Amino acid sequence: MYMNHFFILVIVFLLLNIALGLFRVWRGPTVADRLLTTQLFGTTGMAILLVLAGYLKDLTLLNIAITFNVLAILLVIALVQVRKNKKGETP
Amino acid sequence: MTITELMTVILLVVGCFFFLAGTLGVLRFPDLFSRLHALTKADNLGLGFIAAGMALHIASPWAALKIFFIWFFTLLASSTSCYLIARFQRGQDQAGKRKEGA
Amino acid sequence: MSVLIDIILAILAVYLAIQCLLAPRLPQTMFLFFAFGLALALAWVRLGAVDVAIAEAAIAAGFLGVLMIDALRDFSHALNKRQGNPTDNQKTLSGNGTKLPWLPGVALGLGLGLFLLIALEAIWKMPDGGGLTVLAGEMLPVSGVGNPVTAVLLNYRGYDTWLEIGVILMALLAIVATGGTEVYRRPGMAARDPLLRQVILFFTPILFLFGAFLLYAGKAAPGGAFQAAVLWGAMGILLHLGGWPVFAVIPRWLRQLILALGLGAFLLMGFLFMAGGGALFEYPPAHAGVLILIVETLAAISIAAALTAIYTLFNQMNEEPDQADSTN
Amino acid sequence: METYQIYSLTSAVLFVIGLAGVFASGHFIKKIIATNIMGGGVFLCLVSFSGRDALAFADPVPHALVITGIVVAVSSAAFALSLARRIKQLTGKESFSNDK
Repeated sequence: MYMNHFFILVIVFLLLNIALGLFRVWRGPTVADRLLTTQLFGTTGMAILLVLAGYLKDLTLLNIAITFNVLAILLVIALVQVRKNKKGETP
Repeated sequence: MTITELMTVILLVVGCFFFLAGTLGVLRFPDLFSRLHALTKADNLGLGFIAAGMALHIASPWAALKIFFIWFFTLLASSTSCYLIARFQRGQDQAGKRKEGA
Repeated sequence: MSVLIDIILAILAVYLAIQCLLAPRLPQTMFLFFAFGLALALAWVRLGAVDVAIAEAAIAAGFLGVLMIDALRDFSHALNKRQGNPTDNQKTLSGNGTKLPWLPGVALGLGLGLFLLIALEAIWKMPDGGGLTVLAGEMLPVSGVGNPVTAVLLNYRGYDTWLEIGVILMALLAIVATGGTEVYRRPGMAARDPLLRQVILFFTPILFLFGAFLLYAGKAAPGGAFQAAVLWGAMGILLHLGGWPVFAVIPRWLRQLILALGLGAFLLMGFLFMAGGGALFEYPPAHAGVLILIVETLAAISIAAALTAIYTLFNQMNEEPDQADSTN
Repeated sequence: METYQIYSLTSAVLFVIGLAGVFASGHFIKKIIATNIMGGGVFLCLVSFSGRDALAFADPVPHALVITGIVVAVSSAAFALSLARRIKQLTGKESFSNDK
């Protein structure tokens, strides 16, 4: 019983962490800064999903965590490569 | 409170601490490269602690294996994306400088 | 006490949506929108809709995100060095032609406020019951799969899913019509970064395996054709970005065959059932499981190909003509 | 308060925010994003009501509808993005304003 309360506290803490990290999307001077925060969301979201998997006793949530992970790196590679295409165009 | 639960609580609290450290680093550090350092190191360590705690709590070997792979892929993905973002930013900075010089 | 999570998540989603629309710069808007997608994915988990959460994270945050990042090339003044117009750099989005005159502004505000009140009241007074849960549960043993969502998607309402594959294909055709030629070029610029190449080579089989796992797990647990298709499509996108463009390599007829495979196989199977005396998409209960798996696999291959083609077309859209000489 | 009540009330708010964004912003990509936020509100409403009856599993029909809806929304958003890029390429415009 108290374990469940503890898990909820952890999830709330991580959610507040995300809310704090939002500042960087707002302020971040470069595009890379903003992308960084999406990365933060990905990692923290995965942690939330792991804790939720323990709290709800539902192991299928781990699949969503893997999806989050894969898509975070896809976004990074897309940004970097698109920029590179552009750079190759104006030598 | 059994010993397993105690271990889970300790691991989760330590993980939360690293997440807080990562977020504070992202908020407070002066430039992108130090922010990258804070984010990709502290957060993955935090995720590792939380993953260990949850693997202990769920206590099934299949789930523990899956959680380990999740953590492993995240380490791989985020170290690579750290490198890529840093390289990208350096390229941008150099392009900006070249433009100013010309 | 677990309601605390829901309240914070709901506030976060609303805050993200508002900030996303008020943000003054384009990259800000986009990344806040991705964050909004991830917050929604967590909300689906809280509501017990794990299938929807995977679909949201994969399609709405991932695939649309990649497309939007690609569109950033044309739109953002911060990223776009092609027109180095210094006055454009300071131009913000919200101040750009969106200064509403006060009368329409007040009218819009009043109308939206009224609409919000009516919607909230309608939701609050929504009568209980009336769902199809019991019916779906009763028919689950003859549907051939164990996951009720997959049963609805591929068995009870198969024609929905069939037409959905058609919608994706239509989107691809429309994008071909508006933007690009339907020529898939080799990108002149392959990934010269050795680490990037290695990571792409490492992640491609993982994406394939995980997609196949989701496809097979969709029979009994959350997952299914669409989620698998997006992961396989992500594989194609990664390969394209790494300098191995799949669509420039395979011949044209094979490409068209792959794109039409899902739609065609679905329809063919439906007609065969009709010839056997049933309705369209009425699977014989004895073989329903195997047939659904085959249809799902073909549909997933087709959707993945369509998503890769959409991204490829996006990626070579609006390129300078001097880069276009690297045709195959 | 139950979980589904919170999310169903949130869905109305999200829909109205998206609607306001569609009306008030002129930039193409912002309009596309606002439409997607509206769609998110609708999906949230559908799914939140499916979990209302405490049975063995939640009502699968809205879930399937929402998965279909997400895919269709993303397809149309991709088409809208390509149209927007084409307009930008041909006319140089980024928004629906007259003064460019």
